[in-house]
Amino acid sequence: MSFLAGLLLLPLLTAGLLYVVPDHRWVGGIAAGGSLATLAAGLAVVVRVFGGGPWRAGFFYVDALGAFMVGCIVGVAALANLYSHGYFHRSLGDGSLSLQRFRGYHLWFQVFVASMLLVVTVANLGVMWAAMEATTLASAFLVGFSGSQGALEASWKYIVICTVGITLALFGVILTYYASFHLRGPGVPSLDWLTLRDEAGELNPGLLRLGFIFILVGFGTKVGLAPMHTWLPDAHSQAPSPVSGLLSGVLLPTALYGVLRFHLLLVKDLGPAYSSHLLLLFGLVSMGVAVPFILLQGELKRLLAYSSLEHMGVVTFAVGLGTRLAFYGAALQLLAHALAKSLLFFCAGNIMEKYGTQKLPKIAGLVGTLPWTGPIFLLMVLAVAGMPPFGLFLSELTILRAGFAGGAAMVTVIFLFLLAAVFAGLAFYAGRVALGKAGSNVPRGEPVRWFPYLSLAPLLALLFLGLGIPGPLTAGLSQVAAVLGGVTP
Amino acid sequence: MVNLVGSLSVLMLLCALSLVALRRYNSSIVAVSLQSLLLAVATALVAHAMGNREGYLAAILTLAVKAVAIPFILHWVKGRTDSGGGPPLKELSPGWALLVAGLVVILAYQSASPVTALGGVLIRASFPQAMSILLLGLFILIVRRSALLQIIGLLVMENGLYLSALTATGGMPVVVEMGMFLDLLVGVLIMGVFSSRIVGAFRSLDTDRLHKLKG
Amino acid sequence: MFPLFFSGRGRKVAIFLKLALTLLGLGLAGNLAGAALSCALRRLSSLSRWPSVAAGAACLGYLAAGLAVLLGEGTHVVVLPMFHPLGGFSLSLDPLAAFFLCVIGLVGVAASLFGQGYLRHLKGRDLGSVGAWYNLFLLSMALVVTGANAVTFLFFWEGMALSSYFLVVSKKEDPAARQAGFVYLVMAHLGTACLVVLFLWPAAQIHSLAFARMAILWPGLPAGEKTILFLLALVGFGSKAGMVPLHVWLPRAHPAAPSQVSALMSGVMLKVAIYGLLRVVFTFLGVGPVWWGLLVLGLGVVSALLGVLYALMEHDLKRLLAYHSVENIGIILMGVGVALLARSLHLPALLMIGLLAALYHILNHAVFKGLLFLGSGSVAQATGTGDMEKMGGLIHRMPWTAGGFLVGAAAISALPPLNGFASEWLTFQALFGLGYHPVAWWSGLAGTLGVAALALTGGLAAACFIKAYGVTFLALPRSRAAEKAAEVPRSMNLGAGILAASCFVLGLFPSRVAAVLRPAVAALGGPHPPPPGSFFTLASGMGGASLSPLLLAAILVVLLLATRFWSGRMPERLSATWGCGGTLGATSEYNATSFAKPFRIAFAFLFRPVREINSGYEVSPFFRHSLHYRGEIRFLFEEYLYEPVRSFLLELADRFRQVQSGNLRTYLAYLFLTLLALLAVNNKWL
Amino acid sequence: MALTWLVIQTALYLALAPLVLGYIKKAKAYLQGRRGPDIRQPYRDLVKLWHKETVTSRTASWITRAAPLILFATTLAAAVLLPTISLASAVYLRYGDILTVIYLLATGSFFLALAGLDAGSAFGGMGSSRESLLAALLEPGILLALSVPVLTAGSTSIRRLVGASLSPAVLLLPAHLLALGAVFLAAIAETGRIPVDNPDTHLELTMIHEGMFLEYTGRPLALLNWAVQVRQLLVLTVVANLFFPWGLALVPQPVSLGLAGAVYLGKLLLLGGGLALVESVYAKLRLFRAPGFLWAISFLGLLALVSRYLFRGAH
Repeated sequence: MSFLAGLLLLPLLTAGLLYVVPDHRWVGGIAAGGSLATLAAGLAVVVRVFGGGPWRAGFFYVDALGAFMVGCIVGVAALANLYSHGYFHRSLGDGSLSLQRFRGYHLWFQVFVASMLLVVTVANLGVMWAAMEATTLASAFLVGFSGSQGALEASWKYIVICTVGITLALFGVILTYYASFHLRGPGVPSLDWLTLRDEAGELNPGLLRLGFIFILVGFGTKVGLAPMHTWLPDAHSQAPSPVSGLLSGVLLPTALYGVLRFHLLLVKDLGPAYSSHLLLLFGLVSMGVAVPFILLQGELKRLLAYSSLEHMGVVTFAVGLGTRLAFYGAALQLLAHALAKSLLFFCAGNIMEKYGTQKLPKIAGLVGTLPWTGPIFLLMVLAVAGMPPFGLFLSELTILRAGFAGGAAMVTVIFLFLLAAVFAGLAFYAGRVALGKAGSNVPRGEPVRWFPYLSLAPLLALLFLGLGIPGPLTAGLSQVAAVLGGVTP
Repeated sequence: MVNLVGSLSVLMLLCALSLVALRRYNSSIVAVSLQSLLLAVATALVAHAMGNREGYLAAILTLAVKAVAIPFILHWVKGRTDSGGGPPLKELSPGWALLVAGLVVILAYQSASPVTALGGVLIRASFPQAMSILLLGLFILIVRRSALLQIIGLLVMENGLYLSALTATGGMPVVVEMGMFLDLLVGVLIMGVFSSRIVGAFRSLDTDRLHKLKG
Repeated sequence: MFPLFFSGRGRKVAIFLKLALTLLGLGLAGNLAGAALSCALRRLSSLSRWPSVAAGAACLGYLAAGLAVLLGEGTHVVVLPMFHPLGGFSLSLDPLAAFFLCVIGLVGVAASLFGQGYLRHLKGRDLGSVGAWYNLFLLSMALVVTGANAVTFLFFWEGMALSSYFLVVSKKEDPAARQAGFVYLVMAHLGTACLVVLFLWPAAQIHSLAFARMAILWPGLPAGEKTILFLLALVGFGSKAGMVPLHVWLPRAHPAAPSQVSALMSGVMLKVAIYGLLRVVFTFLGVGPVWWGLLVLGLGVVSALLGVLYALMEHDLKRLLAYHSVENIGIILMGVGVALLARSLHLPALLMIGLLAALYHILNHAVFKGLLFLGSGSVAQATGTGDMEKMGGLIHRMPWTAGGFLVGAAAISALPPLNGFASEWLTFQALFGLGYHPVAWWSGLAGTLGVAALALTGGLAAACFIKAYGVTFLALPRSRAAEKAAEVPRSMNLGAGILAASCFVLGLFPSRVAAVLRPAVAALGGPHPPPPGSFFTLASGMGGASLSPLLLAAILVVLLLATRFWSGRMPERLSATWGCGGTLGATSEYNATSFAKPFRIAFAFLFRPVREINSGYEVSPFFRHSLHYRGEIRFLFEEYLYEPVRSFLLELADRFRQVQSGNLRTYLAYLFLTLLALLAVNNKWL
Repeated sequence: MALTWLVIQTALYLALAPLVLGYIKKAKAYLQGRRGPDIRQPYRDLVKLWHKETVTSRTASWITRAAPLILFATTLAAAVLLPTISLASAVYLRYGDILTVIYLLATGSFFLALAGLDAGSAFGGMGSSRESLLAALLEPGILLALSVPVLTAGSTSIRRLVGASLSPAVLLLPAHLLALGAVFLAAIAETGRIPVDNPDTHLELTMIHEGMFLEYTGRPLALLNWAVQVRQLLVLTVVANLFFPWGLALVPQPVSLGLAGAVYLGKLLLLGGGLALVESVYAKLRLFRAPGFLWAISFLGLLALVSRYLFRGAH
């Protein structure tokens, strides 16, 4: 209990410290320290759970899936936090960003991380719902941080659409609760995950089915499943790049985590047919909706956002396939997505800093002007499009293998076709942006000098995921797949 | 008692329907606070019937947060943004809106059948209304262009939700309810802040002016 | 050649396999070292030769490993550790893989040698990244052909596309290169998508991704399924091989890369695709219906003819060579098609001849096309352009390059006694064989029509290389750059020299080559007895026809020497070329456009040429002060297939993009409607 | 023995080739009502050129100097693979292959066309370009026409081809006759005669083949002309001995050899007369009509093939 609570408290404490800190110049240091401490604590949780099985501690319950999410969240959060310093370096320097506001940024940042951690560690699905709503509220300020009209518009859409979605999801939670209530009578009904999971087989199917519709539409909004995805490109494109990375890399998967918990209940109660088919459908629709926007796109971060939409579609599809291999692929995809996409958004931050715009037609010759970011960007875009030697190639191949093995050949062929279409769009823009001739007003050099060192960690990790996944990690991912397969240890 | 809660829920549904048709800020705020008030009463009634002390707390919280605090915040935001005047925005006409709302209500009644089929009298009497209110709240959000009225739509949704939880299970676990209230309050506050920023940036509460981000 | 290897099995084979694997491992390590080196040496251009050296050493390893297996005849499987539910990377070095490893190695050695000198003078490219991707490119090709399961194969197949993509776009400020790279990458990826289905779909039934299991279990699949798999293989590998109509990327991408990479892409990478096709169709799918072979044969004919015809219209040296790759892939596919037909019709002798023809031509094309691309690289370096219309007279300034290119041009035109002739002769024999064996009138007609198509292709190819050689190397220089051109460094010519020598060796000793190819043919299901023929001669399977290039060469040499001796050396007087009384300059020469014009008119039904002449005059049309001429041809597939599809898809995408309208309430309506729809379905309304 | 035959055969070709040209010219003149040059005139021309000074273009490279030698050597090499009067020649017995013959001729043409471009003269380039077009378009026709005997014999080996055509049943097959027609037309085109090309013209804009010779003088020109004459004889020999191999000496005995020589000469007389007749009756085609003629040869060959497959009698 205490350790898990500590994991949550660390970012909150950091936020509190930031709030009371007398000298605003310490903000950066405190934030970075807090994030690194959270990273360490999070990794400790991951090691503990992967090594010793699910961890039940009072209010909290962390199984392999939860620990996996914790690992992703703390990892990407630490990277994003460190990158924030580089990202805001210039605006802090020239006074366009006050230290006061910088403090506000970090404060919300920590609250945001804490709320996401709460989502994936808490045992009670009702609280999980509340935490999910809290992630929206905390990140709304981060999305609108720049204060521009675009940012305002994006954050308003973000907050309204996601709040509506989450509100609908609550209805699903209530129905689930009612199902438990109906089973057990008043007094002992529960939203506790373990209790629900154990009694899942006996819950009323009609209720769960109706509830899942609301959960899927509700949390699905937050995942960015089409056609509820509409906030996603706006928010990702207008948020500061570190926040975009965080949103794309871990917030969407965190929301998906919410869907998956309920999906597991349904699978146990109703068999795989119902919710799995819905997930397959929404996965494919999300990928399909992303395609035209990736093929024709005018803005850098919107392009990346649609790619995230597509990735969420891939993962949803994989979960919908419902086999262990597919779950493994989904987990690998989530991990690689978190690394690659956050790195890409950081690159996008550098690019926007360099070119002063995110309009794709105005960006060219990255490889020449940004000697490190440019090549990394090109490679990473191709990586998220599914090129080896990076992890996403293997994860997508695994999912495809599972798709064909699961007998869903036609659906898998559609899936493959959509992947290829997305690939075409991403490859086109990657080439156009990275190659070509930059304007003479763009000097050569990296805006964030230590970015190469920061990017090395996710880059190498991705490479390892593609070339050969280390044994312990394979074991961990298999555990995640086992949880998704409904295996109770 | 059950009949009373049922009647209250019908009244709440009527509030929601009137909100579908109403466009004025003041009358809308009044309608939503009335709905919240009815909800608080219903909460207290259910708590009484179930002998549930926490239920009274929830009723008081509902009254304080939804019927008092939030309408107050909305008034405050409206005052700050001061865009009550001016020609009304072009929206779906009340007649059409009500027609669609009627269809939505029918769908909600039908969809609630898995729940009503299982539950007792209370559920049968009020759960369909709760679900209708939830969906109507969303419909209000779609029909209204003003940011302020959209917040009200969200409130209607919340009320529908709360009513459904109340009638189905006599309320959610305390920790969840606390979370819900907190989220709601913070949410409305944040939305209020954003509304005033929107007015500052776009000189209007009309959210249709937020259309720069496309494609 | 080495009877030792055929007699002593057992221990010797094992030793050779070990040797082969060691060499292969050394080769791979060399590539990795090269890649690492070039990353490390990004800034130090003076050291830029070392990645090429590492690559060359690696390729020697490939070549040696391949030869060792081909001579020792054995298969060995290595499993590399990779923890993944799909299974690890695993490699297998069977004779078929070994043959392709030889091809990679041979051309790779020459290209790397050439690259040492060439890279240093490359402008507008980042040498470090070129070196790194070059090494990774070689590495992936070697691992594709040795890959023993679908994961390994697909991984490195895509790796091959990725690394070559980076080489294609290495001239990063050139928009044409970028566009070429994009088209290439997308076509490659579409092909890979087909391959993914190809390998993964049946895996659902046979529960394995290992090639060895596929070879055992695929033949048992239902016929309909096998047909789909065959078509998938054809499209998937065909798109990489540059088979018409999937060839559109090829003439764009190959010229954009540095020349030694073009040599590898054209000479080797396309063959890796053919490797995949052979592997899947011959060893996995089992005997198929007759129309498979007819389809492949037909595609081969179309590829060969269209490839050479478009090459004739091309005036950029490297694009011309790229189109010739399409042509030669067509010739290879003809051999493959005959082999497929022969297998379906149960004609083992013909099967062997078809396979032998295809494999032999694969090797030969790799060698002479590599040589030609290296030559074009030397020319491009010396003149700074790839446009033939700006060249001329280079034979005087670059004698070695000109000599090498002439050997390549003669070989690709199938002139005896060079290697191109030997494999085309075999292909002719295969096609005649199909015509001869009385299975049905249509198979016979298909074979003889193939003969006619191959003959036409050969004639046109010769014409095209007369144009290419004549305009580039002969007559007067057509630009200042061509006037100032100078011979390239020795290491570059040495690289080309290796391939030129190979053209002779492979051409003069066809029976030896056939003997070395025997295990590879056997691996593809060809009959086991060695191909007929004695030391000197290569015999066809059909009748008594045989070919003895060595004897022919001897006769030719004797005749040449005799004629030379007999005609003696008369006093020779040098004079200006006759110019009807005037003096001739470079502008009055025949150039590539004028050379190709009769062909353009004769094949106007295909080219549908567009001609536009704008003349500016003031007083009378007889006194012009300016004349602007533009003549171009229209490309059938680009215009009627790719462009309409592309614009249709983009139009569709553009329409669809309006759903993201920017209006919040619309967005909420999507959400609402989704919810309502799901509810309605749940109510069983819908 | 083999070497002896090789030398005899070579000598025969070299000696006979100019005579055939002279004969055709004479026959043509006769048909056109002219007296025409003496039948020995080609020999005199060769001798004359042989003793003339060699003038070479300054622009030219070693290609120009090598081309006559290569053309001469490849043509002779191809020629010795074909039987003239006896089937006993060791070379064609074992390795003589019709594809080799065709590609050896192509090798010569290849270098000749390069030489045409070498001097930088527009006429040479024009000749090269047109000649390569016609040569390329002729290839499928030749091979389709030759396919009929090849498929009958089941081999591309010349010995087998001759052997298969010796069977009297073959001659009357429609396929064989159609193929013969195609091969005869191909021979007209291959020897550069009307209606495809005019061997007698030196008018710049109409010449094809002669354009490539324009820069040559003296001994190289003599070699080139001689090679072209040998090639003409070779083509006629293909028609004569592949399609009507009767009369060939099967065993090298003096009597049968003499008889074979007489038959061979008779066949050449007949074919040469045919060429002269065609040349007298028809007018030269415009260059861009020539492809149509060549396609027609391919079509005829195709027809021959189809009829072979449909009426397979001899198989």
